[in-house]
Amino acid sequence: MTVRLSRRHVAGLLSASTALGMIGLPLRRAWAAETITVLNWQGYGTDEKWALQAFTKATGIAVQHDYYSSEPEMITKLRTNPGAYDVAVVNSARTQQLQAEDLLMPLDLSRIPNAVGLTPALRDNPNIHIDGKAYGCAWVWGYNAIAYRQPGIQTPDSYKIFQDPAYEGRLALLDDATNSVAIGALLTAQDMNDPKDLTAVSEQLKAMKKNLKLLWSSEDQWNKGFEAKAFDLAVYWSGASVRSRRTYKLPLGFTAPKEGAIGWFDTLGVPSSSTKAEAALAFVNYMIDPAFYVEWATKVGAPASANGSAMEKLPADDLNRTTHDPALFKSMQFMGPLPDERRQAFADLWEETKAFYAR
Amino acid sequence: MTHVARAFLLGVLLFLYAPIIVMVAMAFNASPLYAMPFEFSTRWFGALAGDAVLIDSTRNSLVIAVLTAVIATILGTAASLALERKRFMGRAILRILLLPPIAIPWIISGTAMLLFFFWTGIGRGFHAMLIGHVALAIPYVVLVVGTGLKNVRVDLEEAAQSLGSTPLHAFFAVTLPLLAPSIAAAALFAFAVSLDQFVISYFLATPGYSTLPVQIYTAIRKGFTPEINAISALLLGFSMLAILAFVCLSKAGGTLERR
Amino acid sequence: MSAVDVAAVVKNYGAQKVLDDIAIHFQEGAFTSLLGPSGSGKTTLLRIVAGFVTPDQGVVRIGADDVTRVPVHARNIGMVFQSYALFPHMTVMENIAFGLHRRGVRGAEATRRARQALDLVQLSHLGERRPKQLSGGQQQRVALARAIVFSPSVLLLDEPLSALDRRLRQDMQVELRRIQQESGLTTIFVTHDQEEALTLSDHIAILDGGRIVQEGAPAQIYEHPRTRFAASFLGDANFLSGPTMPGGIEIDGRPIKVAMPFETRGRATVAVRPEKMSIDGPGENRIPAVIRQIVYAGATTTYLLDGPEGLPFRVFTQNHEANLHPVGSAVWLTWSPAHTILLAE
Amino acid sequence: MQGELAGGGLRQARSGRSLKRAMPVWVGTLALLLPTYLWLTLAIFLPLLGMLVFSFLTKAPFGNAKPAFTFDQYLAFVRQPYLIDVAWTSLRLALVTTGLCMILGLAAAMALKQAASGRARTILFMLIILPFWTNGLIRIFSWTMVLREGGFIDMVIRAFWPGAPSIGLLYSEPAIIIGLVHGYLPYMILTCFISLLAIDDDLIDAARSLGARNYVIFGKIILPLALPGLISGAVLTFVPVIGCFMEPRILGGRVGVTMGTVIEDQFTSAFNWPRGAAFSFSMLALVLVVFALFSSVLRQGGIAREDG
Repeated sequence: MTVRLSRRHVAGLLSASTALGMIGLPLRRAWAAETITVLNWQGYGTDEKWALQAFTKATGIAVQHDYYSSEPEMITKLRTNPGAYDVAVVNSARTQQLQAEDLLMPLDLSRIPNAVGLTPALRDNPNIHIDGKAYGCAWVWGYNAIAYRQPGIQTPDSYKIFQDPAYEGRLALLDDATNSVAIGALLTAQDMNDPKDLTAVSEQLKAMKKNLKLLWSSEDQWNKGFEAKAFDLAVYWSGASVRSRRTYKLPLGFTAPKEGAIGWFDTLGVPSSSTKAEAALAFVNYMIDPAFYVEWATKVGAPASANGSAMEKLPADDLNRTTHDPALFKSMQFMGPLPDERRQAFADLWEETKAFYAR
Repeated sequence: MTHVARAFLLGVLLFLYAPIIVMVAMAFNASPLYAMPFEFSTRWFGALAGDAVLIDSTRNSLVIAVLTAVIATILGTAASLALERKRFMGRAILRILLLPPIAIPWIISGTAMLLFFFWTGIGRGFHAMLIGHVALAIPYVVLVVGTGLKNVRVDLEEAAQSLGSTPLHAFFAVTLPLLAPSIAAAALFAFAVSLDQFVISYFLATPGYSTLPVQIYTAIRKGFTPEINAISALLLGFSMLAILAFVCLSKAGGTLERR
Repeated sequence: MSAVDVAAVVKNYGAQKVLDDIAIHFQEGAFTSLLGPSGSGKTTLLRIVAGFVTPDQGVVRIGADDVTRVPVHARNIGMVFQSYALFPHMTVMENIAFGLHRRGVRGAEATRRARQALDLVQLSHLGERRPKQLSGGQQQRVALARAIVFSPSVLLLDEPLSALDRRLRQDMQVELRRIQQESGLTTIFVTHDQEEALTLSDHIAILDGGRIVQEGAPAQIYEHPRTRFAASFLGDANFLSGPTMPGGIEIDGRPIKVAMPFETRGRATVAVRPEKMSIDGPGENRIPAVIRQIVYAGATTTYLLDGPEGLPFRVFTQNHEANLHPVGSAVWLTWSPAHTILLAE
Repeated sequence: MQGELAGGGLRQARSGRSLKRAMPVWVGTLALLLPTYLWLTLAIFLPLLGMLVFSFLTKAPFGNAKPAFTFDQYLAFVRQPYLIDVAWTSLRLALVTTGLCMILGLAAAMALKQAASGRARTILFMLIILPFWTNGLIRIFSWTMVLREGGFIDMVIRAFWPGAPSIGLLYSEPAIIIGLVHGYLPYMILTCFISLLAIDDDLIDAARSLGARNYVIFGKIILPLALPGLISGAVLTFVPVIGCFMEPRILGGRVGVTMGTVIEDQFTSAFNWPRGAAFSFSMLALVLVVFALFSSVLRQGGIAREDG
């Protein structure tokens, strides 16, 4: 245990106390001419302070945030707060559902200058195109695959390793029905968005019981668990794996197995009830700007940008860039929209599997 | 016997404070992932000083918690008086009706409130959170004050009335002083319930207005830095100082004795 | 100090009739006991006078005022509770001064009067104590002082002696009577203890099943109980029932004469107090009996006897001389027709 | 409260002459109850009523959804029998947690009463509440630090016994229970303590002087007086614990599957509000059934006490 006390430490302590002491005082907030509200996960790119300052400086538009912690919650907030949001970060798998409820407005991508650089596989993805109109601007993408402790574990080439008795009690799975079903589907060579044989999926997942140590649901939990050596093998998000390796120096490897990674991409959508569409589009444009992206990716750590030209601005050996190799697009399936019945079937399957794990 | 009692009490306090000690220790640990070995650092306090959102939301939490404690304690004490002291039809049902606020998982109540407040135009924000928090705290107050009321004999109030007190005066002159420890405990509970509440607050928070637990809850996704430990440790420290000051300066030392 | 009148009072709790058409006059300055078993309605009646219970029908008057709908605090009553109900967070003096303060008497005047009350109950030295630090008897006195210090119109006592042990209780009875007589307060006293009622009261009302079965001076009720209940609740009694005949009733073919006039029709019951009977003594009424058990108690002896058809008898005798009849001996029970009380069935 | 008082003025009491009429009792009762129940109606009952309606629908009535009336959501327990296991886990957790809290809480309250008095007691009392004022989520996360392999407990043990095997409680049912007991114990200590305040120390001394043994004193004096506190504490523990979800999720790892987490999943990931609501109301029913079973005990002074 090393204890180093410097003047900086003391100053930090003092300033924090002072700040807390002043809690009674109202904090001044500078209001710009126009303020837009963004609905997003917390700490997910759009709320980087330095970026917002730059954006406000450039456009005169101020940005405030509201957060969600699950996709249904995002949908609920959009429904129950018409007019409150101007930009929403929407998983492309949800776009059709939102469009069906008239919660999103179609975007004219030609009015977003930076959209020209977007990777076509994402920009024109059927997830976000309905009747020839784009209901969102592809923003970032990533994939879920296998993270493993290094050194010690050879680069796994298959999800089968999750069932390998050598890793008893060393596995962490993502507590998410769609992702888990996808793994089961990929293991049984099925379409991960529409597996016909759910029994086989369930069997594959249940075979991981002996290895399973915990179900994680947040990056924080993952990092702290990995740091504490609670598990050695896990499903993980590609972007988070970059942060874990780069920011927290966690000794992990990350690989897409031969069955394929589970791809996803998030879009920036404009709620149909927004009255500040112009400002919203300006913000969307800024969010896919290569300059912003490079700073976000290198300073903070980000998922891969949907803007291919932004990715190319990263150094060739950049961890984020190597992790999000465009070659993956060839083999990777993206999570697609799910009809309610199928979503429920997935949820039931996962719930039953979890109950099996708990027994 | 007293030695055994003291030792046991010490054990209970150790149990209650084990995670608190860890929490405070991690506020001073350099690692953002609570990593060992421990490396002393005040960086999180420094980071906290520059985090207006976190400080702002902490202030909001305290304001809501104090208001919740005051309102819930007044309402709950009144209801508890009626439920304990009056006989009327449907009393058992009214008691049972106190259970849903604590029995229904927060996520359901939160969603339900969000929808209902949306439909009725109550909306979200400070006032909506306050409505929600008070409702959740009321059952705690009613139960705790009710427990205390069982120890304050009815005939004391009757005696006061027979001596010329109106029911209100009898309450303030006799029942209230005897009930003070229970009411204080109930207020502390209500305060804690509000300070702990993240799900409902989360649903009812507006873009510009959130509370500390909401910040923590949303931060969990990405990774909550020990800044949160730092502010919690500071709050804890201030509470301890406040309590010490309160106990030393006031005659409150006697309140738990009077009976 | 005022008289209290209760007229045509009815109180029901749901289907249960607690008080049924009660009418009673509490005389100014008198000590009246409400005597009855638990559930007889005596406490409810007291609480109606106090104002804690509102009657369903009927009127309560204190002095000239109709107080039926007047809240407790506006009635100017003094009340001593069964548990004393002393305020634990106040000193003895504060307890006593409470009622004075409620009447706007404060400062030196309040202190003076509270001291006076404390002197009256002979606890002058304990004014600064807390109730918890007092013995049961002392608490009882404080409760009494607290109830009378502001000269209430009426003093209500709800079984105040029941929590005391026997010795203390007898002392307190004397004390209570003394203080009541000194203060001259109209006093209503609820008790289930017949001896207490007899000792203390100017007037007794016996309640049973929500009705007043008999009221009057203690001696008058004792000597002339009207019902079997009154006779057995206040004192002991031997009961005989049989067909009526001119001048009395018939038991086992023997005439039992009754001094008071009555109608000769059907069957009737009479009561005889155990101390009015004698064994093999003089007396116009005679019944053969066999001694079953003897309870010797120094000054008195109680004989338990079996009469005709196994009828049980109880006889008290003063031990003037030591000639005890042995168990098993056949004797004559004798008594005067004047002591034969005809009961209303 | 106001209504009851307006009935009689002080001046009248003093003069004793011009007498005012008393308010009917029900006015006062109503005035005491109305604010609380109106508040609860607005914040809880009406919103939950909406949820109750949802629970009989095939899907939440939003957007283009065309919900139909159905009992299906309540039949999930029949259709998905594994839910019975899950419900049993929740019930077991709640019972064990409540039981442990009752034992520890009553003991701690007695110890608090015995070990200290005056100011010291007040300080101790506040120290017991204080951990409560830190956020529950942080407390739970801190427990992971305490319980994990090589965590706080292991460190303490190894300080005395180097090379001791790890306790490694994290991600197990005991870990969930430790977290839950920690979260709810202060309620129990407080409610028990409030009840015990009524006990005169003289009473215990008196009983002891009469030759009563400790267990007799406990059974005849302490327990009956502490019962209202124990019951209130048990309600405040059992009822929320049966629906808990954060503790199982964070401390339970693989075994942390409870009705609380299932309901949360229905809301946050499956987006099946009707089913989530149906599960919640089923759970509320379970709570009420448990209450009915214990009502003979509760009648002596708990929340479910009957009239009369």
